[in-house]
Amino acid sequence: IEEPLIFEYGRERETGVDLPAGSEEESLRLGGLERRKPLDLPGLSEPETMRHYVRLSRSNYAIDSGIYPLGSCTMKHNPRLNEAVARLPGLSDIHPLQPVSTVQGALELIDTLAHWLKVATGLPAVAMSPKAGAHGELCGMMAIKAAHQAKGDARSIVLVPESAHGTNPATAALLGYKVETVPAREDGTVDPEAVRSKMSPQVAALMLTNPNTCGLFEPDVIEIAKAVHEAGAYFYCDGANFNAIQGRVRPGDLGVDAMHINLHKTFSTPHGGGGPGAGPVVLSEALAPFAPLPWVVSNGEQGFDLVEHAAEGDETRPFGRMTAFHGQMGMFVRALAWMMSHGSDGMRQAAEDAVLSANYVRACLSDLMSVPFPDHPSMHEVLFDDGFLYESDISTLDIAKALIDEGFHPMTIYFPLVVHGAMLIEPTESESKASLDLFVATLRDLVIAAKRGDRARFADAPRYAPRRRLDETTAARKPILCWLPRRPQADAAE
Amino acid sequence: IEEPLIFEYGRERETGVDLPAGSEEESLRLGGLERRKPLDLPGLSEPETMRHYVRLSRSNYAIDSGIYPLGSCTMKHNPRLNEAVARLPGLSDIHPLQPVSTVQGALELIDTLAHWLKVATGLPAVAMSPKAGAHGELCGMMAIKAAHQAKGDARSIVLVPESAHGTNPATAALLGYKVETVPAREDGTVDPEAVRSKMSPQVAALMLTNPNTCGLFEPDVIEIAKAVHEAGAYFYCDGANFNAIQGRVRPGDLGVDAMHINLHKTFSTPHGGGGPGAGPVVLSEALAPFAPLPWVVSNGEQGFDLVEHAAEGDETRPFGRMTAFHGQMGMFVRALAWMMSHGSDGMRQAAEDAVLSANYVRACLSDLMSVPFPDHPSMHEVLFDDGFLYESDISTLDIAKALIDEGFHPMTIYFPLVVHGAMLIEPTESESKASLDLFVATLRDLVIAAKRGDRARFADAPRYAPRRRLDETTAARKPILCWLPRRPQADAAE
Amino acid sequence: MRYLPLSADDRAAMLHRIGVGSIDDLFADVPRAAWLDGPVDLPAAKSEIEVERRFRRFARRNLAAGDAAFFCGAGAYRHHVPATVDHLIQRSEFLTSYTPYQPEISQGTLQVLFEFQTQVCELTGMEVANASMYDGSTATAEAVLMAHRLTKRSRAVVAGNLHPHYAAVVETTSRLSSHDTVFLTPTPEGGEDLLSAIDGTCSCVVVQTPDVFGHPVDLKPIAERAHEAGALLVAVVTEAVSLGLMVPPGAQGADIVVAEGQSLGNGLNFGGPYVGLFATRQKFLRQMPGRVCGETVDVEGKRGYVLTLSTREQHIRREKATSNICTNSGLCALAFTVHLTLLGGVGLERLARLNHARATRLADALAEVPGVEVLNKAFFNEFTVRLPKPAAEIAEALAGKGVLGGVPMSRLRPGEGLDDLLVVAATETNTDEDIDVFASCLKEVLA
Amino acid sequence: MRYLPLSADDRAAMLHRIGVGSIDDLFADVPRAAWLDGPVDLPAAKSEIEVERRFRRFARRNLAAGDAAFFCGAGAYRHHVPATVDHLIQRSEFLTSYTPYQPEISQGTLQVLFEFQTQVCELTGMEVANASMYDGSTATAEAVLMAHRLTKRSRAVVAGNLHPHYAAVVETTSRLSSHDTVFLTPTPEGGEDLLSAIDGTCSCVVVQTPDVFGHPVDLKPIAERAHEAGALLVAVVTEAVSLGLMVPPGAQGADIVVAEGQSLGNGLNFGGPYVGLFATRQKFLRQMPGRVCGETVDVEGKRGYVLTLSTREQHIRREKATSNICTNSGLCALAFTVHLTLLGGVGLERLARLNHARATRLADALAEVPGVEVLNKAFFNEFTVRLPKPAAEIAEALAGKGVLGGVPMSRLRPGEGLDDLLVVAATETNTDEDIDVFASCLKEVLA
Repeated sequence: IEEPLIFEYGRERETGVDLPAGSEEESLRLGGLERRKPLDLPGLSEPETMRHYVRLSRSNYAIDSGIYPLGSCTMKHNPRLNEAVARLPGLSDIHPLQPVSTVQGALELIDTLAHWLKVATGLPAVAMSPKAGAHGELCGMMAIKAAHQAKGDARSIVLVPESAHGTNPATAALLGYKVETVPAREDGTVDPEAVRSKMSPQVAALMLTNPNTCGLFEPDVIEIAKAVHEAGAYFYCDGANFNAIQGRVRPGDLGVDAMHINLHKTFSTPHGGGGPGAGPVVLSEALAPFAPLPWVVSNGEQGFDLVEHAAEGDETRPFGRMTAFHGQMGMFVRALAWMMSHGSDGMRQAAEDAVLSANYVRACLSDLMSVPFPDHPSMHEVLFDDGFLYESDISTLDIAKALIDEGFHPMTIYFPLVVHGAMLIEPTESESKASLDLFVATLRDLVIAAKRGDRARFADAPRYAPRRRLDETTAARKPILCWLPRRPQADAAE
Repeated sequence: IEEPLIFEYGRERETGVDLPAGSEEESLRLGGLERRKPLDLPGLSEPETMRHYVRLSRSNYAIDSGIYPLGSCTMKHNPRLNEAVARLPGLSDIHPLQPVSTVQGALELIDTLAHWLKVATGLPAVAMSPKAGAHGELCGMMAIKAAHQAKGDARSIVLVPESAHGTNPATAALLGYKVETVPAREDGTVDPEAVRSKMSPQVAALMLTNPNTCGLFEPDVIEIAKAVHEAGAYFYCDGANFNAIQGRVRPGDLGVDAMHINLHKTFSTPHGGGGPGAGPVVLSEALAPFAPLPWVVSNGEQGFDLVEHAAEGDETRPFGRMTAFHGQMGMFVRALAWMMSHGSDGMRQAAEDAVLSANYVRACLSDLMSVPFPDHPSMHEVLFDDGFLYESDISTLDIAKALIDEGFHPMTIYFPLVVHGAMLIEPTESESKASLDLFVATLRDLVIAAKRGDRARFADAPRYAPRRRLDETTAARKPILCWLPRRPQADAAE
Repeated sequence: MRYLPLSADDRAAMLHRIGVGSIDDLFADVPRAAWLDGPVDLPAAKSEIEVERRFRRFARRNLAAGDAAFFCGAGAYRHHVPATVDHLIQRSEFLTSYTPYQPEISQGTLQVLFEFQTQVCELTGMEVANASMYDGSTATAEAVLMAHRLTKRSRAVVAGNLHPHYAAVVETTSRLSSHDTVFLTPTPEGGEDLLSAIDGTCSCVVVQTPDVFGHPVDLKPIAERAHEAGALLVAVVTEAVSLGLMVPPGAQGADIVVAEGQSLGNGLNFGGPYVGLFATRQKFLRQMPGRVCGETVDVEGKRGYVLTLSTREQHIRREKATSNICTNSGLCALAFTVHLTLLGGVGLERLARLNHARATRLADALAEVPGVEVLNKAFFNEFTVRLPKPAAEIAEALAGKGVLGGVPMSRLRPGEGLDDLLVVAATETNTDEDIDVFASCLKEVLA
Repeated sequence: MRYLPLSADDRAAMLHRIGVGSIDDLFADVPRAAWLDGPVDLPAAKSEIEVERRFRRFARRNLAAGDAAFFCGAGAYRHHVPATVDHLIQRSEFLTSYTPYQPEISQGTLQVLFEFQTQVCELTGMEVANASMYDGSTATAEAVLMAHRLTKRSRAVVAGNLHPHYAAVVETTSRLSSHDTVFLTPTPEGGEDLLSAIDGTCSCVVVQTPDVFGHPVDLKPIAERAHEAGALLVAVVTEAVSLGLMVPPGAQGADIVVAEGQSLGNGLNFGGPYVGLFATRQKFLRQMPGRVCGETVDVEGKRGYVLTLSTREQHIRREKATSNICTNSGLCALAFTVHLTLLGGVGLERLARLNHARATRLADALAEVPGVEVLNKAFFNEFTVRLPKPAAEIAEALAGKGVLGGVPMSRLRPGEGLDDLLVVAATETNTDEDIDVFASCLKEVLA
């Protein structure tokens, strides 16, 4: 049974919500701006709504139903304790602009999380309000720009290694920077000499992902930081892969000036089909004064205060405001619950298990698949390229779609761009050995079939998914982004 | 991917629960009765546990995923509001033996629900503690036995129509009664003359299901009640089908002396894969004094009290106690929330919609399928027999299994026993017309295929379910009720 | 009405299809005399906002255990239930499914029941278990009836230290089924003499361990005596967590073990719904009441599960059924099984140790309060104290100070001279602070 | 550790398979100088019981809106969210899935996004919408950048009555991207003059309706003037429920409509996560930032959905992307869509009417308090009152009486002479009693 769109239930004039019988007045005081055309949106009864979305959900893959080894996305277990505490009315049912005296617990929580983030990263300050990783990058780069401006230093270039997340150059460009690419070495890492050679008084910052998107820890990161600092630039680190190193090394000890932390990745706030995330940014001494508004201050016995406006004569010189209100409180609660549950020992263990699992997957597959950068151990994710498929006419995409038929979510494919036909596998620390073994065995079986040239198994895959391969080209060429009544296509599809 | 048993995960010595580091003492004060052999039960980590049960759940059919037209089971929408209020700490986190002064809200809630049940049924008393329908029957019949005993009247026979639920004779037998069957009339209903002819001073009670298990309202129920009362017996009504008539007729007005109410059916506390239920019993003036302990009394301004013991000299003569504590509080909350949400108008509308839907299904199918009792309108469920299949070699069971392949839960089959190859369809008021139409169309299609002799479509059904037809005979003959390590069968199945 | 999908138009179209003029025509069989012309005399439909508000008002008039220093037990225990459990039991596929009558599309529920049965067997040390009962008290009554059937006798001996509510349920069933039952007198100090009550006319002897006063009971001699007399031993456990640390009844010769499973996975809920455990020997299987789930294979040879042994049940045997029980406590059993799957044997043992340690600390703290005497030499997580004043008054006074300090025995057995006894329990949810608050408030109240 | 499935044995076996001696070998690339030899200086792992207890302590130090008479708005509104919504967003399949990169096994999320986009279009009166933004304020900043791209100008005019936080976000982005922005002065009494600020150098004019003081704004003349000048009208809505009763910006000539969607399906959550709505005209589609979901077919011709137009996005275009935005607000968008699916057009209109009626009653009640002046002639569910004392002090005093009585304008715009203004909102969650309590407490506090 195919589930229609809500607009196709044919009940536009109904509603599934009862409201208190109102003292609704006849006379409106809307200044004459009342709606003339009634809203053409269907209202489904509660049983219909429940069934519609339950049915839709069942065509989704999820961590709770199987391994989700999407490299760079860190799909780990989402503890339900965190969902439970995030729903405590004292944490969920409070308004961002209530008197500060009535939200002392909320401010304490933010202050506590800030402390954990600072200690875990070894950096002295943190901007809590960014709403996601890319927003955090923007925040960090804004702080860098503000810091240069404060020195009257109008630098115009940002260096980005070619293995960077696409958000890095996009962020730099948004702030008017010219992006220059730093090529990678043969072994997949960044050469400090290459950085040094690109350095000039025009360079505002280097944006480096570490561990990088090939899953490698940059061995020369301290050298690189030095090169950056010597040129008067700042070192921005993309912290998306912090899960690999938490508790093993502090970015502050590596010379990082700013790093965003994807709370939804490292600290497991649920991904929710694509958000919400949260991207606090830790900052070095040099950048701390420029952190955006608002922030929480502890006044010891007198409790906590919230600074929402820059005051004259302060030492701080906030560069502005990233968003209305104080950040992703709902995600703060979950992230802090995850951190407290693990503790410093568990956080370190989680990183170690994530790295161990990735290297285990690599060890189990490297005889069959090609590892483009064999000289370094992998961190929390292992990168393969499609070298092992050259003699077949099977592609990375085919492998991914065939994995779907075997009941698995595929790895990240065609990212990073630095290798051909990339397959990036991140098992995370949440998988049992049995789960890894099953995944590995399945993938081995597929790779052998591919090498054998068993095209039939791949060409039509996926066969057993809710949908087979979808026509993405037409979708982009003639975009249909919104349901329209009596549109011929819609009728045909019913 | 097949989901193993938890015992097959191979991690007996682990646990998925962390406990506070304890002041656990070395010296035990257990009187020397400590366990010698460690428990051989696996402990799964939280991610594994989550995935195991999420995966298992996905092989279940549920109301939330589709129509569940099990006749006599009343599978209706379970509002999530009810789940939410049942989880309020003030209602869920209270102990049954806390001081009464600290549970005034709980007692008020029970008292309020009792009031709603009494008004809705038109009977003056209600015993709240029975834990399920069958337990309610037992309670009602105990009250009847106690009432006879109080009169020194040792009656030994209970009359049960042949269309009764199996629990009715089982309950009577449990109390030492001899069960005599009252045959049904040709039209599926009970003949008051047949009742009258069975009546004697030995008859303690008649147990009648109304609406009966054929989905018919007993038109002569008042006459039957009269016959029962004239012989000094009591009229027990099985209220499992109260959903059909709530708000349209009160059992008290029909002469009923005792009736259990399945809160999980009529008032939609979730069925949970087979329980928990709740089966309060409403009682007539004659039986009220014999109601079991405990009960709630309202002292007006002074609040509520809980009577847990019979006091000397009271007018009440409780026959005893049905269970520890006060009944299924968790279900009371949900049932009352359902009732208050519907209100008296909505309860009546729900009954009407349930009856309307059943008759609509009947009207849409009666040209193809055989209605054994065509003379009466159906109530909330419609009964077909397998007459329409006589010329095929397809059975009721085959139809049911073929429905599974079409994505539907089958109707109740081979019940009631009074007709051959029964199919009992209860759509409930929760289904939209579109949902009914789809179900009807599918069933029509199957029936036509069956009549055409399309055996292939039925013989192997279900083909698309998580399992195909299961060997129930062997299961019963050589029962395996418990997983045993290294049992040959288990190894074979892995 | 938000729960009713049919619109007025739908209703009209459906009536038309049926061929009747109005909904009243479908109720034609209802005697006109009993016909209600309008809704019954109850309030009209309410919005979700209003209903929620009303229930918050009910809730506010109760003192939630989590808002107090909490020490009540006596058959219902407050344990921490991992959040995972509640998430899973709220899965639509578990919450809104029914009895697995169609096993092909109910394997989720069925496999859970099979895991549940296996866990219950291992916990109790028995060979077979059913798929759950309503609760511990009704399971006890069913066990007695089963013993009657097995021994073809109809006289049960019930320990005086059995939970009084359980005894009352047995008594009620027994009396109204015209069976005979001997109820012994309670022995608050423990060491109840059961042996002398057992003779060749008994079908069974019913013993709780730890008993209602908290004393662990050595079942072995009782089992031996019972078996000599041709009777069965029915062992009752009201605190399932105790099985993590204490020798299981099955290892002591019990023939039937019944237990209240609430402590695992299930909240207090003011007394229900709970989940009864019921386990016995393989040889008694066919007389065991309740649903059972069994392993089998499908036509392709794949392992699968079904409800089985239905020939014992009321829908097949009607008046000859082993019991009239129809539903089980499915969702509570699921909660039990998920919680125990998380714990495992190791975790349950740790949990039990922690409970015992907390109770030990509590006992020591209360023993230091002037005038308080701890009756138990041995206990699991619950024990009885003798107070210099009526325990019910003290419990009330403590409640006024935010301490729910246990269950007065007079609440369970009034008028039997046990008014000065208070049964107190401690679990892993109690902090040191809780215990200190309790002890100091008790001191104040007794002063 | 309960979240980590690997046992010590597993770890040893895996290291062996990898062929390294210890886990340290896998961290060999980390410079030895930065190597931490043990855990960082934070507390050790805690049990679930302890963590829950800690968060309950955080929670207890806040005054939850549900425990107060609550009237705060100014960009975040307290509405009743049906329980169905929270149940559905907690479905594992929605909660624990990621961005639908593999559409074949993500149709659930994708179809929801398609429904979301359609709902947003209908609500705002626009032709295309994206699959959500972080929140209303960041969506506003993105809208300004989009207008710059479309008009190839870089000067925005921002209404003085735009929510000050929104203005600050626009200002920050604008300043650090070296764009020019004109911020007008607030007009608390409404009737702000925007027309005279618009000229041929503007890329857009940014106007909120109802504005931060609660005044509904007639966008039509502004749109006309903007279009004459070759500029775009960016309309901002902070209270999505208002769209149920008020003429949609799309019908008044807006080119881009951004809104905060929190009011539907989402709680207050102390400010986040929320869900930004972003809609525009079909012709501007290729410059719209953020993810979009589009309809297509699979190889069998079955309708399906995919993320599309990725050529605008950073993972394809890197530094030439329309925006650096990567994630959306998926789960909040789901909540929005489920709530709106339940409401439907009819329900949203009724809800909006009820909000307006509640606010009307509140305005009338407050107007009767001596010294209080209601500034608004027109409003939706929020309006501004002028008090005889600083509003911040009054809000604090009211909080002491259990009334969260609105947002002092000085909290948003300190030091601008607006200290006597209080912005108050009412919704369907406010009872008559709430309103009476507020009015009488305000009277007391001002007395």
